[in-house]
Amino acid sequence: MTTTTDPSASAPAQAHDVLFRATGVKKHYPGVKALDGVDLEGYAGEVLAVCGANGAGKSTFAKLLAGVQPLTEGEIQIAGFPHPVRNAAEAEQAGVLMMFQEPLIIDDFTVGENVWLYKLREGRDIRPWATKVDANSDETRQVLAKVGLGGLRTSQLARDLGPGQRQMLSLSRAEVTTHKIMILDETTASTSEEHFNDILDLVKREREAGTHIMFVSHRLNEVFAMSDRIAVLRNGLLVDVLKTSETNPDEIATLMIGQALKALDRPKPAQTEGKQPLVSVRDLHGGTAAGVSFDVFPGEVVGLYGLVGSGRSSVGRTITGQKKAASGTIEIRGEQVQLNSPGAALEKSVVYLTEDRRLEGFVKDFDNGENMSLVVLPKWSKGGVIDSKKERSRVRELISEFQVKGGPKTYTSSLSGGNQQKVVIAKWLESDPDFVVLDEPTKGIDVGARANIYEIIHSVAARDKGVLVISSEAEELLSLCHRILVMRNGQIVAEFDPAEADTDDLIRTALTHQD
Amino acid sequence: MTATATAPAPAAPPEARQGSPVLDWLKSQYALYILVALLLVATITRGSIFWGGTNLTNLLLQMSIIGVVTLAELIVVLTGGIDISVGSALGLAAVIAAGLFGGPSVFLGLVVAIIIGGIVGAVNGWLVAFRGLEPFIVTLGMLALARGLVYAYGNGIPINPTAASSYATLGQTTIIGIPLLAIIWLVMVALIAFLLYRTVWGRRVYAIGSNIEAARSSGIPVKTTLWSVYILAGLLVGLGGWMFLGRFASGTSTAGNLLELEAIAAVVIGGARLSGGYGKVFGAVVGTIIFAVIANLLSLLNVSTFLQDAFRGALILVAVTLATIQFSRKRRTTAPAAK
Amino acid sequence: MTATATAPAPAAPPEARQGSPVLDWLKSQYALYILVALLLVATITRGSIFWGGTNLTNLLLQMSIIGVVTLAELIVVLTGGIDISVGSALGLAAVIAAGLFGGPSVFLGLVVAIIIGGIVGAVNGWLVAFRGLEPFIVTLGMLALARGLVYAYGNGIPINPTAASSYATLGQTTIIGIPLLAIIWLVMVALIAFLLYRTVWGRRVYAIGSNIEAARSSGIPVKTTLWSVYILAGLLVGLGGWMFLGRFASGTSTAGNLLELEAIAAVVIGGARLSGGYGKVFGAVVGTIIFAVIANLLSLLNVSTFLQDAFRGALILVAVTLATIQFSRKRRTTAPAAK
Amino acid sequence: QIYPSSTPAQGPAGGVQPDVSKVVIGFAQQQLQAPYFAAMQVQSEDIAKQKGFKLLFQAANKDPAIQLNQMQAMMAQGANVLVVNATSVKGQKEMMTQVASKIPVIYIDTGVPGTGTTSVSSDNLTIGRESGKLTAKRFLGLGKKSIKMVILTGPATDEFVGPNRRQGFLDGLKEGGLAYEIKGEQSGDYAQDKGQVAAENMLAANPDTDLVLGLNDSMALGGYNVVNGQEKYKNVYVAASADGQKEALALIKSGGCDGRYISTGLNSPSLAAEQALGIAVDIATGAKKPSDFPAESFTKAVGIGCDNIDEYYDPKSIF
Ligand SMILES: Nc1ncnc2c1ncn2[C@@H]1O[C@H](COP(=O)(O)OP(=O)(O)OP(=O)(O)O)[C@@H](O)[C@H]1O
Ligand SMILES: Nc1ncnc2c1ncn2[C@@H]1O[C@H](COP(=O)(O)OP(=O)(O)OP(=O)(O)O)[C@@H](O)[C@H]1O
Ligand SMILES: O[C@@H]1[C@H](O)[C@H](O)CO[C@H]1O
Ligand SMILES: [Mg+2]
Ligand SMILES: [Mg+2]
Repeated sequence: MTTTTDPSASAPAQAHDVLFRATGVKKHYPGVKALDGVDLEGYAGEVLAVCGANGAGKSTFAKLLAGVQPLTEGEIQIAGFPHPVRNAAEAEQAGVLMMFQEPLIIDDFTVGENVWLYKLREGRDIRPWATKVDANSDETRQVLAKVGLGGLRTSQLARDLGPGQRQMLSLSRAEVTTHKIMILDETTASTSEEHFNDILDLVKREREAGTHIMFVSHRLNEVFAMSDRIAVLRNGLLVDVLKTSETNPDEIATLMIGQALKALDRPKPAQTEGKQPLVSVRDLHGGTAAGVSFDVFPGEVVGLYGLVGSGRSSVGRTITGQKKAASGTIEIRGEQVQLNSPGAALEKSVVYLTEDRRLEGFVKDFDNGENMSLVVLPKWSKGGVIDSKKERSRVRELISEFQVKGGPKTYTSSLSGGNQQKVVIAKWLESDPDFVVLDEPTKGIDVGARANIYEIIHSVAARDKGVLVISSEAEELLSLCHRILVMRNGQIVAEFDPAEADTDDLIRTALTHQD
Repeated sequence: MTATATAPAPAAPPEARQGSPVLDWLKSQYALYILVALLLVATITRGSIFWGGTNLTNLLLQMSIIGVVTLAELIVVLTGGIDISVGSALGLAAVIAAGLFGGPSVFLGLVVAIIIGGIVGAVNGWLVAFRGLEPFIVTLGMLALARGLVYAYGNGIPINPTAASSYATLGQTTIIGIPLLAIIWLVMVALIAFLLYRTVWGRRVYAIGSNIEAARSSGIPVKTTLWSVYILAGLLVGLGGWMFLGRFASGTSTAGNLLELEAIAAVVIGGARLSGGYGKVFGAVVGTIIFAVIANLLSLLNVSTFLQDAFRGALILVAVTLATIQFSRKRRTTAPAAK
Repeated sequence: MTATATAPAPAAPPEARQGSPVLDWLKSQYALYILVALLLVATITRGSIFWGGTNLTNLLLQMSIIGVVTLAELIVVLTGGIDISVGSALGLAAVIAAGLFGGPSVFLGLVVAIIIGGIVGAVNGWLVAFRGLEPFIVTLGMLALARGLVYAYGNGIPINPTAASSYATLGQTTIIGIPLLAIIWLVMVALIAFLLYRTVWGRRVYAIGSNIEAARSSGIPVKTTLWSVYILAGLLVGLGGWMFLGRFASGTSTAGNLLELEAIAAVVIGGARLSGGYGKVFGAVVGTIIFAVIANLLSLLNVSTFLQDAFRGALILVAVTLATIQFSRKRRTTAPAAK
Repeated sequence: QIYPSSTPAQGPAGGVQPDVSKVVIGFAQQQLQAPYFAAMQVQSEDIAKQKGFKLLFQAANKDPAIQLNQMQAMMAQGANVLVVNATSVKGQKEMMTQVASKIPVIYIDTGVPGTGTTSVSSDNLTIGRESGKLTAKRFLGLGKKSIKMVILTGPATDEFVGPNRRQGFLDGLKEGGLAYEIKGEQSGDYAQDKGQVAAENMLAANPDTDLVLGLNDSMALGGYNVVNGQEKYKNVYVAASADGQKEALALIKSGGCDGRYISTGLNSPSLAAEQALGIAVDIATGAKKPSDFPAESFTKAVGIGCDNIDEYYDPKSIF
């Protein structure tokens, strides 16, 4: 809290002071009513969770509040600011700090410079000719440590960070700005359990200081662990606002998707006896993976659990040709393979669904149809010429199968985060792979659609294919997998049968002796 | 978390599309407006001459070579690259096609020109795709190299092929009133449009230009596709060199000089994005026509040589500014406000 | 998920870094290697002449004007833009500074040149920043417009300022053996380096070039910053125009012709990324020197004019290819494997 | 101060050379973009080989800045005398004063008045006039007393050469008794392809044109391509003010006195190169002093038409 841009910010906010008031807020994109008349208030010293299915308008509302998008109708007043904010600079002056679902990171800046990004904002005290702040100071390092990034060098390029680290890096800005309202849009979606604790700490401190925290998440357990009130959005409308203490996850889920959810059964054990392994990995090195061996059998869904940086993605990328292995062997159906590129892997029907949707997930200038067909296009063509009729009809089927909120001609980049993820999953599963690695597949996906995707994953396995699911949510793996491997420091340290393990087992194993 | 919806998935919302597609399309065609405005100016100032058969034939001829080169530039720009060697490469193809074995036949010339263009493209493409070099610097080197070879090949003196008169005839041939060279251009337009819009290759070109990481991790053969793009561009440029011979019946050492600027300009004014991933064949064609009409019109109006460049420049600035006024006014309400 | 691990958050993975920062830096300076190799060749082939005082003075003079223009290009390229009007704008600044009121004084000329450059930059920048137009097409229009105005201003005939001899003196002045023009260049290098590396403005420039959406959403004043970049570039180009007068004592109508290509090339070979967000002043300086040394060397070696272009082109291609062999071999093992 | 003096050098740089084989001559050509210039280089290299001196040859892409760099590099390499085809008549005054203070400068084709030792060029006004007279004669012979014409000019940067050729040609028409009306004037950049496009446009705008004039043969040849074989342009003729380029002479010869390509003016790159290099060698070897030469001398100036074509047409010449 180093700057004070607004006099009222220095006066301690009283609990239950209204910090923002949205009245009749509408946001229409061409052809889409993202928000269609929302009235909502936020109070000082509370955590307001915003829930809703993918595409319900949560991120849109947050962006309006933060001034990065103009409203179509209605207004948002922020306490102490004389008029409704019109842009990001004004929102900053009014004291709004937003953590975007796709974090605002300048790739060509160092980690330290990204912490201090707000220092480049326009404002009375920041003249263009002023010298820039020292981004490698001790203060910077302390701030990074607070968000669990103490191990990063301040002078390292942000380009090299993974999705989880990017989220936490953007969160570090909360430590160096003055704000009255802090918005966390799925900040936890690509982070794992241990980072959640950092976030919890931060939120606690902020809350005690009188900040209003808006928390958007599809992880209902986090919502219940953190929030005071829950606002539920559905199709751009505010359905209800409930006190957290007076409701339960089932009720919220029902409000979100318009129907009740029923508990998902644990998967039936896979029939693997007597079968040849589909994939055998032996003593694999590459990236942070340091000597990994395991098998995946046909019909099996195997989970890979571990902390961020434990080497799961390295394993996933290396066995699917996304990265080259430094050493070790990979066999597919008993045949040793050298997968030197994603293309070579694809020829062997081995694919990898990235955890980095922003960078590798989809093509930003493509519409949903084009993105979904990117991998399978050769199959939908004759002599290199695309069979457009086939493409069109199949894409339409995929869109409804994966419950994507948007048409075949909608640009994927204009979808909500969760819907983008569905498009990416559809793209890969449509290629009908023999072996698929899904890295954080349900990141940002709402509870309803999540169940649907689990079903799809099982139907893939049921066709005698192999699935490896990498996830930071222990509970997800427990409910989805036949077998769970736990990684630590680049090695597989344990194997669990989900029927006989719980989340604590997994977390404890992942944490022990981590250095 | 461990829950499953009992009811079928909620229906997807109606397809998010704004109004009629034709209207949409029209709204974004600002190059087309520039062209229409130019044609209006032409009609008002020099209508009878401009629309006369002779001038239209001239115009078509003036467009066809640069038109083919612009197509080459377009496919490179779509990948996020740039090719500033197109002009020199065209010159090289023309000069060698005119000079090799004495340039005895138009057909042999075609083969030679296309091969030369293809080689230039293959070298450019190899360096860009397999050595990971910046397209700008690679094609800058090629620009100088190819032009230098043109000078060296004929010591700077034009090379007249033995078949000069056949070339001249070729350049003057018309089919139902349309010059053969223009027909070649239009066939190439159709071919490139087909490749870009209807084939797997075309889709890959766009994917690479838009997001090379995503393309790579989706299993697209990025390097070979990139290479093929530069080779195809080279082949088109080689064809352009041959067309140059057809039109001017002589391989001059300045053949194709500065064509790269015009080609890039046509591609960009046609709406393509220089960073790749976005651009249409139709736009490139409109861009080609725009610059040809500007040059033609300034000539027809007999604007003084001293003022031609100033007029051309002012025209470009005014045109692009006006054409986007509507566009940006609209944008101002929807795009994030920024200072 | 419902788990709240009791242990403290584990440290992030160990720092994945290779070696010392100095070594790292050296590894990425491939422009520097090209330069060193060139200097070696120069020393071996024409050492005594090349390193002679006269030639070094000449070299410095040859670099200083393009050096200043390259700085202008650099800041534009850093934003992800491009300015192909720098050469024409330099010509315009030179010609008007020479001609206005008869060009009575060197100092007045400086003011005029800088104002002209600033105006050109302001127009370019306004169209790019506030009207959202493609920098390429805007500056292409400006290229033609400014050059056209140069022609129109003097009907294509060079304009000799009344103070021609003072300009000539200025261009010849040396301070402790270093030409004044070169000192001006070096001062500008220091100034731009200071602005880019030490000020908030500089960081904003990089932020915009790297990720304009993030910059905008972070509250960075994108439009005014962009505008200021083009204006500053214009001022530098104007200064370059005045230096041109100092060097040639005449506002020729070809002043600055094709300088844009050289400036972009210097910026790119110096390691800047044309899509913005990455590039160093040091690199741009090395790039400037590389192209000046190549031209000087080819002259000193008296390479046949017919072959000069071919040599220059081949040299560029070979240099960038060789310089990246190490680089890409390394990359191949760490970068994503691709076909 | 790099060039302390502004008086022209009175002897060869590096002193008088005892022998032609020790002589180094720098030839700073303005550009190579037209065949005329390229031919001059080839000629010069032949002459250097014959006479045995060393020739440094560079071309400047019509850019004074590049030309200065090249001249400096030549001096650094020990050139005794420079032969310069200037890139800008007016724009290089100070620059050439400086250079000429260190080394004798012989201009060829284009000079910078008031600087250097001497200048060897064709008299553009006269060759234009002679060609104009031949063209006038032809039209009068066709029974026309007045014509409509379009002109293909050089680029906007053409300071003296083109305007003189233009003026000379028009004077020649008048002297020859032919009235004319100029319907259009567009730049063909002295190049054949650009000339062809400009001619196309002007003829489309003025279909009743009688004559396409090119200020050099390259452009006129482009104009010829437009009218040749086109029924609608069967009454359009072509002429040039200058050069006597081989291809143009071939057309004059083959068409005879009814040909479409009427005339041109002699502007021989070899004559100029021979004369200029001769002077340069004389100065370098001390056979003559810079002060022995007049400020300007002209090469032979004639018009070439169907009557005297055989004197000038040589199918084996390079230009
Ligand atoms: N730039 C845009 N252009 C067009 N439509 C958009 C744009 N941004 C968002 N939308 C649409 O607005 C709707 C709401 O999107 P929003 O991102 O607010 O959803 P969300 O609730 O955050 O979903 P998620 O849980 O998937 O993140 C979606 O239908 C989306 O497609
Ligand atoms: N085979 C490989 N060779 C070289 N680098 C690799 C390889 N595989 C992965 N990497 C790189 O290793 C780094 C670490 O990967 P990342 O943090 O995504 O996953 P991880 O360490 O496996 O952790 P997590 O368990 O959180 O997925 C990344 O920069 C990645 O690009
Ligand atoms: O004298 C030369 C030749 O005529 C050439 O063809 C064009 O430029 C002129 O300067
Ligand atoms: Mg969202
Ligand atoms: Mg990971």
